[in-house]
Amino acid sequence: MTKEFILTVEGVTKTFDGFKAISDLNFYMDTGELRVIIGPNGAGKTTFLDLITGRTRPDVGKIEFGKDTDLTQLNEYEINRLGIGRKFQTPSVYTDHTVYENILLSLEGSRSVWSTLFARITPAQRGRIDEVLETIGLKDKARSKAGLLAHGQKQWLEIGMLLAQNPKLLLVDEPAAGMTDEETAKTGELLISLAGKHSIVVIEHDMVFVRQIARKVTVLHQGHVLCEGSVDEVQNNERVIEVYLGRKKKEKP
Amino acid sequence: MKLNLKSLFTGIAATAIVWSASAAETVKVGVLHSLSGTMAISETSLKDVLLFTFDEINKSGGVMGKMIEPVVVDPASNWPLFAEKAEELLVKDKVSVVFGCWTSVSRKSVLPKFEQHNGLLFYPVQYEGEELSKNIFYTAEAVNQQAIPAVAYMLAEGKKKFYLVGSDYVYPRTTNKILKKYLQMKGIPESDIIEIYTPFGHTDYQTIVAQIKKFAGGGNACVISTLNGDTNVPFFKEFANAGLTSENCPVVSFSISEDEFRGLPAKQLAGHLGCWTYFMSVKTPENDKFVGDFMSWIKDPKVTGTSYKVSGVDPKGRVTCSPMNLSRMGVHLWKQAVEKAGSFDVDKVRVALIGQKFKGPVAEVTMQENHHLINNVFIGETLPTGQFKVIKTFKDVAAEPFSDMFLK
Amino acid sequence: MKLLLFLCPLLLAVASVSSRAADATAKFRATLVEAILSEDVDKQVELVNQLVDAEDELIARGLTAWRASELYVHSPASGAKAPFLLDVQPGVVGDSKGIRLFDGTPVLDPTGKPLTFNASSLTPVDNSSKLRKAIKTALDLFAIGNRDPHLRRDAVTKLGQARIAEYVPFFERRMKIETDKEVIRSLGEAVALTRATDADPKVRLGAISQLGELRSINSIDFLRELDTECKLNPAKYGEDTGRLVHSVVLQLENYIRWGTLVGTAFRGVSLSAVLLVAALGLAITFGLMGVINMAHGEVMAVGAYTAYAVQCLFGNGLLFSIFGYQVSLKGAGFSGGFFDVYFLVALVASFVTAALVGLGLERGIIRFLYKRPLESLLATWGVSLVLQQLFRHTFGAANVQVDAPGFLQGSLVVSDIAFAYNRIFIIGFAVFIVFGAWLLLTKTSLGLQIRAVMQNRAMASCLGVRTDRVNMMTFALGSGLAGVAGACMSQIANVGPSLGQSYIVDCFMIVVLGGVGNLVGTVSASAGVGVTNQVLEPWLGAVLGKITVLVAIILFLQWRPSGLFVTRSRSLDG
Amino acid sequence: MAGKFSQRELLIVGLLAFIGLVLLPCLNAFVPAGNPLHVSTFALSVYGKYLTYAVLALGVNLLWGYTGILSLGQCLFFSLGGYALGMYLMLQIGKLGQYQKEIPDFMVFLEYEAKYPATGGLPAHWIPFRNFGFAALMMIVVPAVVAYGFGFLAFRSRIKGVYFSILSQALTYAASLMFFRNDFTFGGNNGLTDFKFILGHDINSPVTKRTLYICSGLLLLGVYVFCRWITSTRFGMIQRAIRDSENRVLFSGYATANFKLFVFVAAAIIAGLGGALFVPQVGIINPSEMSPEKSLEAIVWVAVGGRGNLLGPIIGAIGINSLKSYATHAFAEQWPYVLGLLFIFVTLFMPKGVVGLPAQFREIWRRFKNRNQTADLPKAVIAPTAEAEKPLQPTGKE
Repeated sequence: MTKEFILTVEGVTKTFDGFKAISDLNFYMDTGELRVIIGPNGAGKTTFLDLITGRTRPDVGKIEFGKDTDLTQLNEYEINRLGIGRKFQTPSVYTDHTVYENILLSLEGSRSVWSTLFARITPAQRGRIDEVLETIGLKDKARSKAGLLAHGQKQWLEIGMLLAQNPKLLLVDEPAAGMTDEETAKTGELLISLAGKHSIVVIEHDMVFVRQIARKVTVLHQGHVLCEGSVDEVQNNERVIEVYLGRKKKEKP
Repeated sequence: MKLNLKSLFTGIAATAIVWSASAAETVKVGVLHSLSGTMAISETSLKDVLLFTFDEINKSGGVMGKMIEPVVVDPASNWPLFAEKAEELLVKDKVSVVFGCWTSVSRKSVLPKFEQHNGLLFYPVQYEGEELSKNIFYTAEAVNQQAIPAVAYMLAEGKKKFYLVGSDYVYPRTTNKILKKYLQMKGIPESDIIEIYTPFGHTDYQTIVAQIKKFAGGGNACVISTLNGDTNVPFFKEFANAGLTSENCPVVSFSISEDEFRGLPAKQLAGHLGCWTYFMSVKTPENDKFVGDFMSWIKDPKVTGTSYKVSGVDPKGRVTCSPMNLSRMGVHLWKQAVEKAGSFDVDKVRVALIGQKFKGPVAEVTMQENHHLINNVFIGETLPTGQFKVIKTFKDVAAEPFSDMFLK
Repeated sequence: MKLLLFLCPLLLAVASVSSRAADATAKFRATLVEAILSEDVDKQVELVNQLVDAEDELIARGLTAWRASELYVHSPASGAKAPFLLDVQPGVVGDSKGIRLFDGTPVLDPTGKPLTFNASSLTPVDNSSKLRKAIKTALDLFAIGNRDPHLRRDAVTKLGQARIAEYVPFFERRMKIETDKEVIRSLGEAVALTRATDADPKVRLGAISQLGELRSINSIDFLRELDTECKLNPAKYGEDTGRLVHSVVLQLENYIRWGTLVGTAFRGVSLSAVLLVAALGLAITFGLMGVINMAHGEVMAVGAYTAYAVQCLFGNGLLFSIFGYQVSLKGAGFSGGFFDVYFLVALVASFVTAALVGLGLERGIIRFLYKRPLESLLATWGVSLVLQQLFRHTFGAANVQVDAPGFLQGSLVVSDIAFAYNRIFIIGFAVFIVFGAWLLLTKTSLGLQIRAVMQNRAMASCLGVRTDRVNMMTFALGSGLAGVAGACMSQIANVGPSLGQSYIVDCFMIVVLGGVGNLVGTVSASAGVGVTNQVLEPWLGAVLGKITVLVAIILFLQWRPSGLFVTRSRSLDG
Repeated sequence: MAGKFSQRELLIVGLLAFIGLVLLPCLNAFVPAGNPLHVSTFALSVYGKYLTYAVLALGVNLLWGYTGILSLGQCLFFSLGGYALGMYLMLQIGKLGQYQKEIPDFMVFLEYEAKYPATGGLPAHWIPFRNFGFAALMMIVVPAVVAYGFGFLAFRSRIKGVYFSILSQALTYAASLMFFRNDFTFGGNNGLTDFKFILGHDINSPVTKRTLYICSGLLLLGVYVFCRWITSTRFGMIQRAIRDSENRVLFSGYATANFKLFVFVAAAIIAGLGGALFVPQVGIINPSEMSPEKSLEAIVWVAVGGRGNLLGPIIGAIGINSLKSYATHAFAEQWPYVLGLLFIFVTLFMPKGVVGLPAQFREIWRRFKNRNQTADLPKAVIAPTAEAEKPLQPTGKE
């Protein structure tokens, strides 16, 4: 793997009805990196992911994937097919489908209308699904409806769906929300184990969790990068303390 | 009359008993008019008058001694359902004759069924012609019994500019096509005839009325309206508010009879013209009796001699009108023909019907070989009371369904 | 007022020193009575023609009443038949005295007491179109002296169109004493029009250029003909006339184009107002609450039928049946201005009834379906079926008639463009209810609660808002607005069981086009659709115009898939 | 969740198919008219009409029940298919019309002979419809092309939910206005009617009617199998995923617009085929079949029968139309009350439609038993809202 940016975000601004959600944001990420983004509410974290995944388009600026794939011109599904997977803040799984089907639909492979009509499940795919189910610990729930899972299990399932897709870049929005401490720790381990093979962006509030997984942290504030560095660097940064850590206590008592 | 579940069920039960018990003394007759949906507005009155007529005939001994037993169905202003109900009446109920339909399309949809099962249909509403089925008797006004006399009258009154406005469907289109030809034959240049159509249920006549106002500016203009029932209200309200009156631009409407007047701002229509083969206001002893009998029947509607429960009869502000009269005369013509033929057999009745005469409320009519009537045609001016005042009578006009026959 | 009008000439006639004048009046009155009692139409016309010079208000009244079918004949057991008209005074309820046309005295019974009559129980004297035309001409000439300037102007215009040289002296005499500007203009126009083909070139040219200065639209047809004639036969009037006529025609055509533009704009605005009034209720029940209420049109019909019922209660009484049982309610028997008030009462009553119906609907059905909006479509469709049939069985299958109150009849004419009063009323009314709805939603605590509940039912409920009650109120409000709309529609369209069907498609279209949940959007969408429709209609005709508008809406939503104004949300499937 | 029929399903469908496709036609053909077991030709053709409605309902269900797209314009496609066959039938009348001319009657009195003299009065686009094969092709192609064009535009710009519903309603409304016009050369509001022959056979003969009925039955069966197959593939899973969370599907890399377009076109073709068989059996097609209310009616059938499974729409379409046929005769004046109240009742108390009833009874029974066991539990009520939050499940799934 050559050392090149897997994600390049330069000079991006996004305005909603006059409110600047993202302003002149620059962000670079190495291949195989595990990056954590923190920031107070309204800092633009989710909007940032929206911009990368094509849910919204920037007013100005450049977003590139790998060497020269311009993401701003692509659709959600096109971006996904490039190998960018996303886990949403609130767990979004197919509630009416079984856990097994959820993973099946997320498997790597062709996503055309015809292939979904005529393709059969190969033994290799079956093996992969089992593997993923194993990883996320939902093997015994494979046949039950995703909608009936507990909140934490849904989070796991969504992560499993990401894994099944085998993306180059994973965007994970608050994976630990609603999980027990034990589950959180397990999630952290999983993410760490994935790093290297995949590039991962994690958005998180829970500082314990951040400490567990983070090597490099980016702090967003009012739509642009406040500072970047290791957890300790960031926590000792005066401006971060001023705008973020001070507030954080109020937010998460 | 009462609409509660109990009477509904007793009604059904009673009807069922009658079907099995008294089949010998009654003759079943179908009534095929929409009682719900968009056409109910017009057709309900025809159902009422038919039941009235059955009652009238049953009271005087029925048809060849048999009581008429109505089979009322609701085709719900739905054309495929019209076809189904027609076939049901013919095949399942085995009725001797059917009275029904209002719109041309409903008649077109049931026509194949009547031809296939050799049924008999009496059609009572003015229409565009261009049709002749051996299984249908058209008591209705043909184009040469309504549109042509009306336009001839306007020409005689010195009108030189004609604005033809209609709803966008076959009857207005065809009628106007014939009228246009007729007017051109009479020397009206094409530039003085305007033809305009509006969609079904159109409610905004501002532009059209503004155009008419401009058109009528120079005088000697009139409007020939084939707008169907419902759209007349917005049209005439707009017309009156624009300052147009029957003096500066009279409107001749072919779809407004006394019955439609009940929902129209009659005062704003005063002086405009109508053309029909019957007006409620015509003073004859026969008409007085018809109107009087109908009005007293409304108060206590029933069909004598059967256990049929009459319901849904609107008691207020009732009038009689041409389609109602034609419906009633249809029943009487059929009765006479049955008695002449001595049988309910359709083929025999059909033969007996030709040449059958009936002294109706305002004229004696004769059934011609072409299944249409010879009838008097009246041009009437509307009064603020919602009635017509006859201003011109054409005696014994023979209906001719095919326009190329009378345009020559 | 009318009494005064009628008394003045009477007093004058009595006090007149000249017995000849009185004789003449009596003679004219006798002629009128003879005409009325005559059976022969031609003779009637001839007699009426003789009345033109009678400057007698009673004759004018008699003729007017005859033409309007408000003239009756009293046939006492002994004595001659006496035509009379009713001395109806505005605001007085009940029967009125009869005034004999012969001498203006009341109709008396044999004992000498004045008789009273009720118009509804009398048979008016016949008239016919030919006769009415004659009456009209007689009245036209009368009308030059009418007190009402509008009538005066109409009469002058009409007489001017006839272009009869004999009228000119009358016009000029009148011009000297006339005070109303419009009438003076019309008189000038009439004179100029009559003289436009005068033998004297100077008079002719002066008259033609005056027509141009007066912007006389009424003379455009005539001038066009004259223009063609001049081209075909330049020698007849001379080249000067030809040139002048041509330039005046161009000038007038330009003016007419402007008039058409303004007229189209007004029609567009008025159609927009109609659409807006009809859709506003839906914008609340569907737009804000998300309830797909297919019975919206029927709720409108409830409002319209309420207006009908109120009208009947103010007038001659109401007859209807409930499940086959006939109910008859006595009316107040008002007429004139008192009767006209019915409409204002009806607006309020229709709001209340429709809101109550809405309340019942919400409590009985819709509250169970907030979480299943698409299924509210199914249930309310059932409701609409039931309601339609209920209307049919209650008020009859035929349309019912809702009269326009006096103040909504006719139109306001400004430089040849007519603005119908009922249209103006609806525009004003639309502004009023939109403003009202806006005030309610933004400035009251109920409005605050409504908006809170509509945005997030669960959250609002947690914060102590009684969502149940708010839902109920909101739905009742939306239904009430639909009801008022129905009452309003009764002024321009028909009132019948299927009234709702003609508006429901348009209403949904407007709300969706504007952007669900957005009142501003609803207003803009109805404005857009209304104006576009009216601009297109003269070109394409009503049918193609409507189709074009529909296609335009489809294409428009390609561009803005969530309507004009989008309500944003951050959740994934917002 | 393999694409195989379960035994129970096979049994039910097989039994129904046997009754519908074999038993009823045999009772019509071989049992004499007087016999109480006899099924009249009239009844058979009415059933045939219901079957075509059921086909339409299956299409609506594929769209709405499985993919969550509520189209209020399905009857447009139904009518287009009907018009395609209707045009063929119209030209088969030959000289048996009122005017005894080669062209349809309405063309004669609208003077098409003067308008299109080169073809003897027949507008150019009518000519190929003399050929049955072409007409048959067109009843698939025309609805498909219209659906593709409209669907492409709508789904590309991500119009969804109620916006799509209203838009499809606008489409069918505009089309009906278009067809109402005499100038549009399809017979104006009278439409196409008075057919005489189909493929050389008398259209009114019992044999033809029986054949048409059997064709409708086969079509329904075919469409059932097609829907069954499509919903059991991964495509079917994505359909339901789109219904529940379209954006999630998008973020899983599926181009949802293509999937929706495919379903929309498929549903249009299904509707078109249904319409094509509807027309010869009822004998008329006119623009009011395109009016928005008709499409709404089809939605109602599906909702009453139970959406999101395959038997529900069929039960709904056949059930409601039978009820309507019966009620418009038995209580001509009161039937709208009956039907209207039924819809309200079904919505409130049977959120899963008729096919959901057994499960609902089981649920009530369970609660009833629970109540008997523990007095503390709240009263057993049918709580419609509680059950309906979750989208409905297909029953065919094992």
